[in-house]
Amino acid sequence: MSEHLPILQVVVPLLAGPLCLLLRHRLLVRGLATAVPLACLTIAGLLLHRVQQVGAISYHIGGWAPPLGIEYRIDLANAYVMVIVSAIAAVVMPFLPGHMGSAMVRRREHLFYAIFLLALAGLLGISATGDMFNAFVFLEIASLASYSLVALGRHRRALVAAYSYLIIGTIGGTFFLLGIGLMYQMTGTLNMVDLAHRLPEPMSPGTPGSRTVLVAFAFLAVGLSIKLAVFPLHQWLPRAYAHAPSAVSAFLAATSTKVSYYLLVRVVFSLFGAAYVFDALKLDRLLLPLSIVAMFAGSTAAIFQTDLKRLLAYSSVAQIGYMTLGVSLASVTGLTGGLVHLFNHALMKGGLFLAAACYGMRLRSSRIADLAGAGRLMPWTTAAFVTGGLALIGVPGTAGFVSKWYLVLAALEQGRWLVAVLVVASSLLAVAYVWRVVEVAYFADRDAGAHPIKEVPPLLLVPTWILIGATVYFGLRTELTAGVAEAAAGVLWESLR
Amino acid sequence: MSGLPPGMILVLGALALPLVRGRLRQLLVVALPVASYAHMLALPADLSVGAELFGYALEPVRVDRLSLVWGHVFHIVAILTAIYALRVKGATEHVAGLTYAGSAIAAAFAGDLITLFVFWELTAVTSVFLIWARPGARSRRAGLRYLVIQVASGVLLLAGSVLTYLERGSLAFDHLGLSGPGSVLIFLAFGIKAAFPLLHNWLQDAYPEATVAGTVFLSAFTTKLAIYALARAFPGTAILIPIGALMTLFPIVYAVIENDLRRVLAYSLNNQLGFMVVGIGIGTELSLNGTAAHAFAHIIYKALLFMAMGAVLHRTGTIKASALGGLYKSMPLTAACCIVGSLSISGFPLFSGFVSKSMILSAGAEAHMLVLSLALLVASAGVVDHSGIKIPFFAFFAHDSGRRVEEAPWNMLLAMGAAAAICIGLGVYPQPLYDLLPYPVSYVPYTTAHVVTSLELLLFAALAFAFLYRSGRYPAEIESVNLDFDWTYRRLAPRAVAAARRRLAALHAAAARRLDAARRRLLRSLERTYGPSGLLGEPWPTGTTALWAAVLLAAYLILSYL
Amino acid sequence: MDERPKSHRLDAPRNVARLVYALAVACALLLVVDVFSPKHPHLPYEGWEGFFAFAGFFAYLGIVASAKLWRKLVMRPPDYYGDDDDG
Amino acid sequence: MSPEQAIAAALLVPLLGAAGVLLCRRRPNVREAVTVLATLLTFGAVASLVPAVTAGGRPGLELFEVLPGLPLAFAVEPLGMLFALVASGLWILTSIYAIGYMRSHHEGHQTRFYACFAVAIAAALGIAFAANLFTLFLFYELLTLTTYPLVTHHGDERARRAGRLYLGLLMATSIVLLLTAIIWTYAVAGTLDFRPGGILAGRADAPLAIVLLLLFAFGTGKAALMPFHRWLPAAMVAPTPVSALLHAVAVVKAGVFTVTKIVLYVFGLDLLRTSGGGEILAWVAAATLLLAAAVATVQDNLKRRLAYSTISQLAYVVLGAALANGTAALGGSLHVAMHAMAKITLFFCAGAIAVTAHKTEVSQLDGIGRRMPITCGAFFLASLSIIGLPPAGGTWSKWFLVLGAADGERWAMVAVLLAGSLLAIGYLMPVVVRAFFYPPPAAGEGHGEAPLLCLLPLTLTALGCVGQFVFAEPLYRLLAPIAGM
Repeated sequence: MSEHLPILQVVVPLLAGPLCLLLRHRLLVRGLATAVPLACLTIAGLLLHRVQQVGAISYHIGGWAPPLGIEYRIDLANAYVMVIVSAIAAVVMPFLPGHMGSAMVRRREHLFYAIFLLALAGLLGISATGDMFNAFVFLEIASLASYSLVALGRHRRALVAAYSYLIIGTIGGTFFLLGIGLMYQMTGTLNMVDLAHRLPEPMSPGTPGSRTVLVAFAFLAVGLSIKLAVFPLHQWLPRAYAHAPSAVSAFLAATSTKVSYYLLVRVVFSLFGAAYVFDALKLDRLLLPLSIVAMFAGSTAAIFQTDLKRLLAYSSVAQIGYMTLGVSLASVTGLTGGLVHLFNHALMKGGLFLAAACYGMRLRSSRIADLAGAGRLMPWTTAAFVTGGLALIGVPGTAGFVSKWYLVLAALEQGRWLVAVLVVASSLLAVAYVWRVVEVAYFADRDAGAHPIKEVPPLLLVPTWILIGATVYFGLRTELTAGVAEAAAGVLWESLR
Repeated sequence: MSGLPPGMILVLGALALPLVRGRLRQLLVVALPVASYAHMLALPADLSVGAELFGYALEPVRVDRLSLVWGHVFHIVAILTAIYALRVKGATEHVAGLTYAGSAIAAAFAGDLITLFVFWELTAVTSVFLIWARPGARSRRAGLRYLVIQVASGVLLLAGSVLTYLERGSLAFDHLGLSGPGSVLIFLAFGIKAAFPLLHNWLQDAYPEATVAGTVFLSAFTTKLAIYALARAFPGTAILIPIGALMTLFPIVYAVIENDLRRVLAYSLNNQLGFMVVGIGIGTELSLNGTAAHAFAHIIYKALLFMAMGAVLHRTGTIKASALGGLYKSMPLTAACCIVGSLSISGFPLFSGFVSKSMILSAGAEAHMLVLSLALLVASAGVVDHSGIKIPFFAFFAHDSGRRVEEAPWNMLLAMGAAAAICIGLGVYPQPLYDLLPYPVSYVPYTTAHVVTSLELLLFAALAFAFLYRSGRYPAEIESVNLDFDWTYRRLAPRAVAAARRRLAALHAAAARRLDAARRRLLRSLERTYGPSGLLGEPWPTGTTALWAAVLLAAYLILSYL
Repeated sequence: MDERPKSHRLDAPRNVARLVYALAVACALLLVVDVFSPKHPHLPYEGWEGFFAFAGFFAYLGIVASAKLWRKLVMRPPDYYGDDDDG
Repeated sequence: MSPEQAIAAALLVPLLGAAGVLLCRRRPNVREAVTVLATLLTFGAVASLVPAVTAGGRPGLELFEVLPGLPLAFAVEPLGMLFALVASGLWILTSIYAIGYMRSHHEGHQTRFYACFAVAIAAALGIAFAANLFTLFLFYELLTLTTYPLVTHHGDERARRAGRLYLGLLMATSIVLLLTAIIWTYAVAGTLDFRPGGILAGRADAPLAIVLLLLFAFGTGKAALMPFHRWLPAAMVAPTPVSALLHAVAVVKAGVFTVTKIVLYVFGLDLLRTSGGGEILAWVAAATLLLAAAVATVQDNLKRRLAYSTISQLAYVVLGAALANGTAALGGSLHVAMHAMAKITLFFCAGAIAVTAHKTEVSQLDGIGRRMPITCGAFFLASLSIIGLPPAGGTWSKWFLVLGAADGERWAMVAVLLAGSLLAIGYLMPVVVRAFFYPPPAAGEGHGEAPLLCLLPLTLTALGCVGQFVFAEPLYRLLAPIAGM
């Protein structure tokens, strides 16, 4: 059994999705949808444990050896990502029942769960696979499912958001596919390990294929940048996250960009190799300034938002900037920072969106101004939001601090003190947007005429606080985050060479 | 008990005064200085009490002949002043006066610089309440100025002590001499309290603004403590001679034209300090003895004069020469005591000033200091004017102001009478005083020549006064302010600071306005760009993102070709 | 309280004048004594007859004269420093 | 109780106290009892460490590694011992005072107040005992956050504005400057442990040392070096016990403590001296000292005046550290204790006046000393300590500061220190004069002395100022090792 874990990781949610359609019964569907992410989490945990013990696992689907067959290849980096993705899915699950989305969703819950599980399967598939085309397929599964999830938002504008997300996401997918195609043309393989072995030949300057490889990389990079919402390709994100059901926003914010990030890192470091990407392609020349601009522009935009979910969405744009900064610093420390932030940001943004979901449930609004009085009336939710906000700021003792520590350390190691200062300075903007919310929640009085609100039930508080608690826990104990991330960064840096 | 610095009984005991009332308090007020005096008398001669603090070897109590002179007179005047102040209502003045006296006494027995500094500052902190205790804005402001200057002296002493410690590795308070930056700072610290020229104005500024009894307390301790400190640390320092000579001279001019009689006395006090400073500067045994003796005599007769003026103020409510006159009719005993004080300060034979001041003059003459001796001669003539004649004449005689008041209360009379008795007693029989002095005394004050020349000086000066006054040439008493060096810090500096502040405030306001406007502009423009409907705050159309994707792709390619 | 003011001896100008005359006489006597008294001068002027009388008289005049001059320079109205207000 | 347990107890008891306060929120008397009990236990735990530390021991407690080579660890050395004593000792009195004040003033949100207060003390003790910069930073930020609700206690627009400034300045400086400096130090030195003699010595050249020193000094916004001082006067909108916490017990003391600790144990006095960084920092501190004191003299609002006074006095401590010799550092450290005692008294008095007579401006205090003689007398004694006059503790810290400055032949700094004393007279004594010697307003006012629960703590702290003068030797003994004496 245990040798089939890699495929089970993907197959379980993939099959559970359609199963929901068949079951239809609300309770059964709910039970299944709750169980599957937990199962995925268990599998991912076991995988991570195995990988830590024995190193990378290669699983050949159907027994066909690569490069002919499809290989699932689990190493520290993707085991780590899968743990995050399935953990978030498990935690978000209690939020998904009907009360989140439109009336249609409430009537047809099983459809919702089916799509959700498909999205989960897609995300896990991208992480697990060792085959580029397979990755593309899962990327599209995940994306299509995401578009539908976004479309389920309460307002009609959700449809527009989903549509725009669809268009842009498809452009990204197409770029990605073009990149794969070009690579296949040059090397005749789609297997990642194989690609890594065969690419150096056409990559070397002067050979006829060198330009094609360049173009292939450019397509891959831009395509993934779109999926990852790298500034200025981030525009789908605020709209999608703002209009999707809050729990979906939480799930997507915590997982989908993370997986794209993983894929980018995999392409950059495993396929092409740091030396090539940074020396020949000079990825950092473009990505570094873009990351920094993202940090500032995203945070600044967040400050001026009047809608809580859009605020969080713009904050995500900025936080993605930190992650890509980690890549573009082109060092193990930097990559560690990026990966740690991947994990930490998943926790905090997931937690924050869940808090926003709690607010949304009671306030029936996500306008910041409507949060007046929430500090007193919904103390636990607000406390969760504040703690998550502190993590975003990077206050020591929270996970955000750990990420920032590595990023700044990486910058200083390379003597880029200006970058270091910019990183810390940008987190001040986070103070500003977090505190805008805190002030309203704690100091503004709720309008006399507004409908009464009270704290959300524990069923929702517990998952929120699991994520928020985790941001604090992983702010103090970092073996599981920074430790694994450092090892994963090492693996990525060295692997497949 | 011998470990307790002399004077501490006063300091600690006085703190209990607010707790008791009425007779008991009055009893305590007098009993405390008496007990403290008894304590001091019981101390063995040449006592030295050591202590260690922060690793420094300190000597909180050092009894020797020099400190004992001050110990005696400080205690005597404390007792007299306590009696004088007996009927003052409220505890403030009593507490302040007695703690002040106690601090000054303890300072006189300090054997190291830290102890000296502590008590030096304590005299400042305690005495300022004697000024503040008098109602009115003038007193409050004068008190604040006084405190600042006194503490300035203290911090200079602190800095000087630190430097001295670094230079010598010792904190002993002994002969220092002007030997380095540390001792210069200490010299300046002492100089402030001793009212050296240009450092003197706090004295004339503050003393006249204190309460009736407060001025008496003040006149006795602060400046004389400074004289003690100078005598201890800087005997024979030549620069003191011109400083002292100047001090004897310039206050005279102010004393002549000053209308506030207590301020006249303050100038006169300054002039008397000059004699003592000169004595220290000459530095011979005779001159130092003279300084000690003069300090002793001076404390008593100056207290007496201030008591008399205080009694006048107490009864009439004013102390302006222009508003007084003819009081001998209603306050004859006070007038008599005042005249005793005046004769003493003028150095009239058979009064205490004669037997002490002449020692300093003789020391100057023996050292053949011609210019100095002439200066002191002129100064002595000046003393005749302001303290010998002006004080009693304008208060008690001159033209009758028509005021008819009661004689001073019994406790004031008792204190003044006792002080006057001491003045006369020492003048007639100076031996007990001479026995106290630090060095053996072979000086004989009463020689024919000495008596004759002194009388000549005094009587002819008085004759000159009579001539001037009767011919109407004596400066009239005019209510006025006479500019002195305090103008620099009461008028010049505040005006300059106020002007600078106005300028700065205007600049600051302008800068704040501009900054605020800039901040608003920035926020507005940021909001325009990043707000929910701004370029970067509102999702772009899909096409734009596609365009950007193309741009980025191109950028990657171009970069990699470069 | 007295109904009518008591008369005092110094109220009469004649008595005051007498006092001044007495002072002048005393001064004259002193000068006489001075001539006959022994001197042990440390400084030259200490040996001069009547020097102290001269010095006392003229030093006094000098002081008063200079004070009058000085007063022209430094005298200001009594509220010059403007601190008589009680605030 | 072993030293490890004592350290743990000192950190945990306030937190448990905070939890207890929250649990007992419905019953104010029990709640306050919990607070007072926590204060006493905490102080007991802290005080139990004193003999060991005075004897030269350095008890420690290591919890776990947060980042590689960066454990959450505590170690008690003299400087931290002193700060912990000050914070936990004054917490007792502040709590008693707060009970009197908050009740007389009918303040709201008292549960939040006591809970945050307790956590703030835990944070302060964490700072005091931190064994490395990382741990210190953690608690430093915690302190900022837990005091924020205290500053904004009233929740109105003024309080919110002050809170924004408070949080903004402290966060901005600590994140941008302090954190950068910490990580940079880690990158250079490879460790963040506090070690006698410093960890940068020999690893950082002069320009880098100067840059780092300035980052540290300005980054410690709680030390209120100009131009990062504005939060302090703004935070005056908070209730008086909070001001006491900010100014005396924890916050600003944490700031100057941090600076001193960094100077001593990260840079080392030698590096500070040889790099020239100390010289620059000394001038910054000197400018702050004089400017803030000058500004204080023209403030009419009593608490604002005291706030600027605090800024000025903090600069004494920073100056002591910047002078880069043991004596001055000792003086600066001593000043932490002396100023704490004096400033808390002053704030207690200001609060007592506010709560009893409802007066906040200096110009309203005419003759108030006749009605509130004990309060105003305490104010006078504390003023003496701030000015540095006997018989109050401030005398000794000034002595060592001047001695240190003179030892380094920094005459300008000697002059600055002395001028600071005179300026302190200028802003404190007029209050005393007004209270005692101005005629009271014609209309009689029906108040007497402050409530007993306010009066008692301020009397004790005022006597404490005198006690620090008379019994300064033990403090000196405790601190002497840091000066190498």
